[in-house]
Amino acid sequence: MTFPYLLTLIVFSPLLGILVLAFTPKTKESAIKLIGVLATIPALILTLYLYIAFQLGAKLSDFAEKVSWMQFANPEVFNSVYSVNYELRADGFSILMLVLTALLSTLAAIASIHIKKEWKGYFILFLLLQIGMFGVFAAGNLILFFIFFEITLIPTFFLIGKWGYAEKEKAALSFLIYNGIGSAILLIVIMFLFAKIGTTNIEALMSILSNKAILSESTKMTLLIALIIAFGVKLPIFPLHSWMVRVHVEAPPSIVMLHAGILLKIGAYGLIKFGIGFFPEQFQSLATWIAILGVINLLYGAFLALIQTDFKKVLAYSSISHMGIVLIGLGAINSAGVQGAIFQVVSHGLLAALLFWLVSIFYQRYETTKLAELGGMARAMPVTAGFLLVGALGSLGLPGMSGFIAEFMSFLGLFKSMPILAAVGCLGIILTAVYLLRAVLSITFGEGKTTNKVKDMETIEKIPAVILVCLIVAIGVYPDLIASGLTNTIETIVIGLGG
Amino acid sequence: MMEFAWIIPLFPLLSFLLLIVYGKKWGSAAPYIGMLLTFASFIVSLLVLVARFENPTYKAEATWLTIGDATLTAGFEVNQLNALMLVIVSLVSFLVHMYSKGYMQGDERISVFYSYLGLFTFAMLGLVLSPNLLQTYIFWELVGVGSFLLIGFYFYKEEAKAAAKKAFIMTRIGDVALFIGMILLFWQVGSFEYDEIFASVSAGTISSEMITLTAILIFIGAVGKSGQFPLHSWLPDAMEGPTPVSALIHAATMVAAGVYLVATMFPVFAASEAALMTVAIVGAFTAIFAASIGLVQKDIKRVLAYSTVSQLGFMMLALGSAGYVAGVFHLTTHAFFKALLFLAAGSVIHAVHTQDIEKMGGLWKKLRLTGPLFLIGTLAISGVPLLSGFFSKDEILVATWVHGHTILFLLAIIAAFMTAFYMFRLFFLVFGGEARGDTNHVKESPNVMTVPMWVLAFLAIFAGYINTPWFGSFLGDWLTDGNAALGHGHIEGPIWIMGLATAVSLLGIALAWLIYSRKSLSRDWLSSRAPYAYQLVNKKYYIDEFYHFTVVKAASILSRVARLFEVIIVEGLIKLITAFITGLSKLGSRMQDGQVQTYGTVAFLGLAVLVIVLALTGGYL
Amino acid sequence: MSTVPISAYLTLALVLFCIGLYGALTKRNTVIVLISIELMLNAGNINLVAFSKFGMMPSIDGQVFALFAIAVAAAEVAVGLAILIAIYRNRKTVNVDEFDALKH
Amino acid sequence: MSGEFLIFMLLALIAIVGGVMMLNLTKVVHMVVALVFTFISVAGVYVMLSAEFIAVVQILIYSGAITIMMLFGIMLTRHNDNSEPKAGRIRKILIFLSILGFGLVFYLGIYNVEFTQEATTLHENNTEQIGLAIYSKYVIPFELTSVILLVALIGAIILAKRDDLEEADKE
Repeated sequence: MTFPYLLTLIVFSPLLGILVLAFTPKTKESAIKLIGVLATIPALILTLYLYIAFQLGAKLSDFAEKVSWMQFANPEVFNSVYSVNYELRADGFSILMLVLTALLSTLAAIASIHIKKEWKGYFILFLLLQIGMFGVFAAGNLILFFIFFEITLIPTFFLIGKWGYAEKEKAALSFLIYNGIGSAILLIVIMFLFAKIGTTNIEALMSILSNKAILSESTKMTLLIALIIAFGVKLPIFPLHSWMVRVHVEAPPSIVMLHAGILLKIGAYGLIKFGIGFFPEQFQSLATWIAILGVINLLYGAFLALIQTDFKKVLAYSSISHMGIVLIGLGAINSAGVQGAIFQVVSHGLLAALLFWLVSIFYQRYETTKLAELGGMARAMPVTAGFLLVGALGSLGLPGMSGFIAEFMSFLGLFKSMPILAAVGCLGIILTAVYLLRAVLSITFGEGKTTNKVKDMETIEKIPAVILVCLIVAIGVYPDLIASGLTNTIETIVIGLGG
Repeated sequence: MMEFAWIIPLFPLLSFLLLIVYGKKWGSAAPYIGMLLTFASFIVSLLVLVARFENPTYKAEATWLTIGDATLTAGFEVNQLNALMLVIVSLVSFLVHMYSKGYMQGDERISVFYSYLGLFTFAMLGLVLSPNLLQTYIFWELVGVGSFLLIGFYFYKEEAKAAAKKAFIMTRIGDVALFIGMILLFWQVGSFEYDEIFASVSAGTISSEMITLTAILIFIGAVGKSGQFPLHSWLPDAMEGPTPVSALIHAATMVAAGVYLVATMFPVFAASEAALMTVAIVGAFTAIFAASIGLVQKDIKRVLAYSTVSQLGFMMLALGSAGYVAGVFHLTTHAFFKALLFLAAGSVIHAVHTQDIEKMGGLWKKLRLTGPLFLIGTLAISGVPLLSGFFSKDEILVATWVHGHTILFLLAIIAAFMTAFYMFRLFFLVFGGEARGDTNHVKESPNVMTVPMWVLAFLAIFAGYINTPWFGSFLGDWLTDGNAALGHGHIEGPIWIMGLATAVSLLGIALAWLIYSRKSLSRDWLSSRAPYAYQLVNKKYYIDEFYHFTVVKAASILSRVARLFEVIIVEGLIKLITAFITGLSKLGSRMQDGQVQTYGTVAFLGLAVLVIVLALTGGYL
Repeated sequence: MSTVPISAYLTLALVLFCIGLYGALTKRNTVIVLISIELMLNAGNINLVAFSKFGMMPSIDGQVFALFAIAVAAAEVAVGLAILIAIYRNRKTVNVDEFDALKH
Repeated sequence: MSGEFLIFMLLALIAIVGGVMMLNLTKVVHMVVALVFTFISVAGVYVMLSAEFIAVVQILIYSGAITIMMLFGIMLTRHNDNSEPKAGRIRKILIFLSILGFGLVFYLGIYNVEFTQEATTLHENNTEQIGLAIYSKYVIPFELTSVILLVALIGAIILAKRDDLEEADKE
């Protein structure tokens, strides 16, 4: 059914592409782009294989890998050894994220056809970023997690700083500063756990932390808050979000597809996996605050999206708003909520990728994303406008698309635990519709403001959009498609939460 | 046959998908595909309805989503109400498809139009078939999208854009209430299935406050969809869409979905007197409120739109007065005569290329077919005896009276009077008198447009006879068969109500005739006597302006506050962090001045600090 | 038995070391900086010699080390002054704060 | 208060005063001369520590050779520039405070140092003892020191030598 080192193969499969690219001349634009896209295909095939094998009932333990990596003495206790292993493992949630990563990477690689310069460096960094993302979701211990986490930071920094728009350097810098602080906090937590407990293996930590009274309550609480901050920067949680707006606005759209689609989700992944996984009881006592933060995120993002004049900014704030739903789901601390949060992670990944791909397409033609300068796109580019409308409708939670399922389950969860807060949060559903329609309609409907004749989407440009829309609709119409794989993961989490 | 009911919505879905993908290629063939497929679903609906007469309710479902212990299902159900609705929806939809072939002739985006119609029909049929609240909600929203797309069909018109946006957002406000109500109910019952909800309502496991709350929340959803006060103002604006759309969505089907929802959830409402009362009051108020606005509108479609709002109010009033049968009955008859009116209006607009009734007139002679058809519709809606509207409106009035809402009954009577008046005002202004505009090249519409109108006209006249006090209340008995919670098939009321209803509608017609046809009363006789009242009504009670100055302003102020917060606090935070880090870096780079002594100083300072700290903390002293 | 305790010698060495350090870090003239460094070395030598008399294992080794230190210090002064003169030839100054070649 | 202690105090006083004067005088030559006192009194301290040979070497090398070399260095360079250094008062205070703290810590560290053992035979044939140690135990370091001195000698010559070729190029 499965074969050894499948996860390693997945994680490091982009290396092949990097190697080939290294020996490709700089100037051969189309060859480089082709290699760049092809290099993401093996990972996609392998992750799909993994997903299918998992759905057909392969045991999760079959995927796990462990190789001894480094050992060093524990200075405090004689004859005891700290060891860090190279270990990869997967569960339902991470398999889902791996598939999502592979898929969005391929689509983003296709979307990179709009990149205008230095394709070689771009794709090498791109593939490096992909390795980092795979690694994060497959890592079996915190040290590896952290290493891969950092690997995602640095290529992203360069990708934003070099291939972005006007204020790219500033955006890249604030990306690095915020995320650097976040990962520094994460490192402190990891090292603390390592020093106190002696292992960083995720499963081991989960059982140790839940069984033994190994750390005091207040220590655990502090660690959890540190984790929330560390991943909250990534997610981002209000008020740590301003870097993310800049990145959304300044980074090249293909990178934003990955950024909004996967990188932000690392925050959610970490929060669910480590925040809830390690400290379920403390998380429970913070649940109200998490939910309140979620509602604030939701409303704050929505209100700000309402008055933005740049479509990319609207999307950026809408991402913040949508991440609020993840928090709402987590704050609900019941299976509906957690499932909603995970669905939102996946769904927003797909939707954000779709929307930014469309931004890339019309920016390519109109060279602006200002709402005031756009209008009547439905006449010149009906297909693009149609996809844009589909993206917006999906994003505002139209039933039949993935966004609704996520929103529905998150709120279903929250209404059980905190009905009043949930009712306030529902205001966000209305606001989401308002700001998205305002933005999208002013781009697509109305008088044509741009006079230059433009061509509608090319066939190659349609491929990512069609795939994304199909997935969004598939999840929306039949959510059990991915929900069934998550049952065990969610059960584990919810049992940890004691409910 | 009923087990194949799931296939009904799939025909229009197929039409939508085919046309959205291949529409451009097929071009003028698109209308035929749409017509064919909706006709197929009409035939199946008819078969299902016939099958439902003999067989009990059929229900099928499959697992859709697992959440923890709860399993949500998707499926379909055929009961009396939705079998009836299936036929109404698919019939009107088919007729509108047919009519549009003529109306939209020559539009280059006709295939898009048909694909949207397909999407809408799919969603509406799906809504009708849903066996649970969640599925209803899903299709409920999809119906909204279909309506949104069709209102915004002329996307290049700013008004259409604004109207589409407004329609979507205002109905969404209602939808969110429905969403909340639905979830609250789920946590009470543990299921979205109607059967289980009704079972636990009747078993009394839910507290009565909760029932009232959820019922009212669900009702707010219906208010949004059905254009009831105070969420009504999108519906008149929605007339920016093509006229066939107005007939299909904003008269016959979608806006009736609110009424349908309340009807479906009727056992829940029936369990709470307060909820019923709310429904009745909102319905009655909307009925008279919208009718009064309809009195002064100058746009043919807007008059009809306000009349729709008003009629929907009647239906709500019926439901709120426990007149389940009356509400559904009026829903049925209204679907036919209002669709007829809209299609006829469309035919007029098609002929004269304007919607302003001041520029029409004297069309009776020009439009030999449309005129009588419009008259039939007008007579039906005005409640002239022996037409369908007469019977259903009578049922509503009886239900209201019997339920004891005397004030609401009076309001309804006044609204009925107004209805008759403004409808005939419309009729006389459009068809009667002399031509006020250029009517030289006015031509009657083609057959493809008139045939659907004839079908509707036939139904508008005779649909009433399925439930009359004289020939037996067949519809009512069938609808309430086997479900006591829905009330009786027919409510006996005093006979004078029928007489009164007839009298007020005839009075209204007579008044309209006097003012607009005989001109024995000056047109501005009333408006000149009460200019402020006239202004108030003409401006639609300033509802839009009120929303603009409250809700919209509040949202924009909140947004601005949020932006201020963003700029000052959040950006301030990042500025602080960057300032801190750049400050440190500046300090560091100032140290690097190339002078040995500076380096020495820094190194020694470090050493000194280290030594001192070590001495203080390490316990070496 | 000596009546002067070792701590007195060490304290003297410390004071001289501090004076030398202060001079080395603040004086402007390179010659003085160099000579301040010599003073610090001297302070070190005092310690070496003191520990050769008093200590865990008193022996002559401390004095031998002091000798080596003096030899190295002498070499250092020679090279240091040569460098100083070479720099002076190029820069026409002996002020430490005008030497910032390390920056470039 | 024994005589030995008195002498130590005297020598220490001279050494410290010399150092402080080095810091406070303005003329470079005066500074160097002030330090000569310090070096000589340090030699006295060596004598007290039973290191007569070191004391002699100290006087020869420090008070003699190094001081003379410094004076030559001063003579060869311009040294009349007495303007206050640009680096501000703050830095001086900072340095002073940190040295004070540093000194204090070390003073507290050495305040109570007391060794029970004391070498008693160091002053007997001190030079001979040193010679024996150098030529037996420390012969390799001793040779290395001579190499260092040689390297320093050659290096100093090369560095200080006027580069004729370069000069020629300049002119």
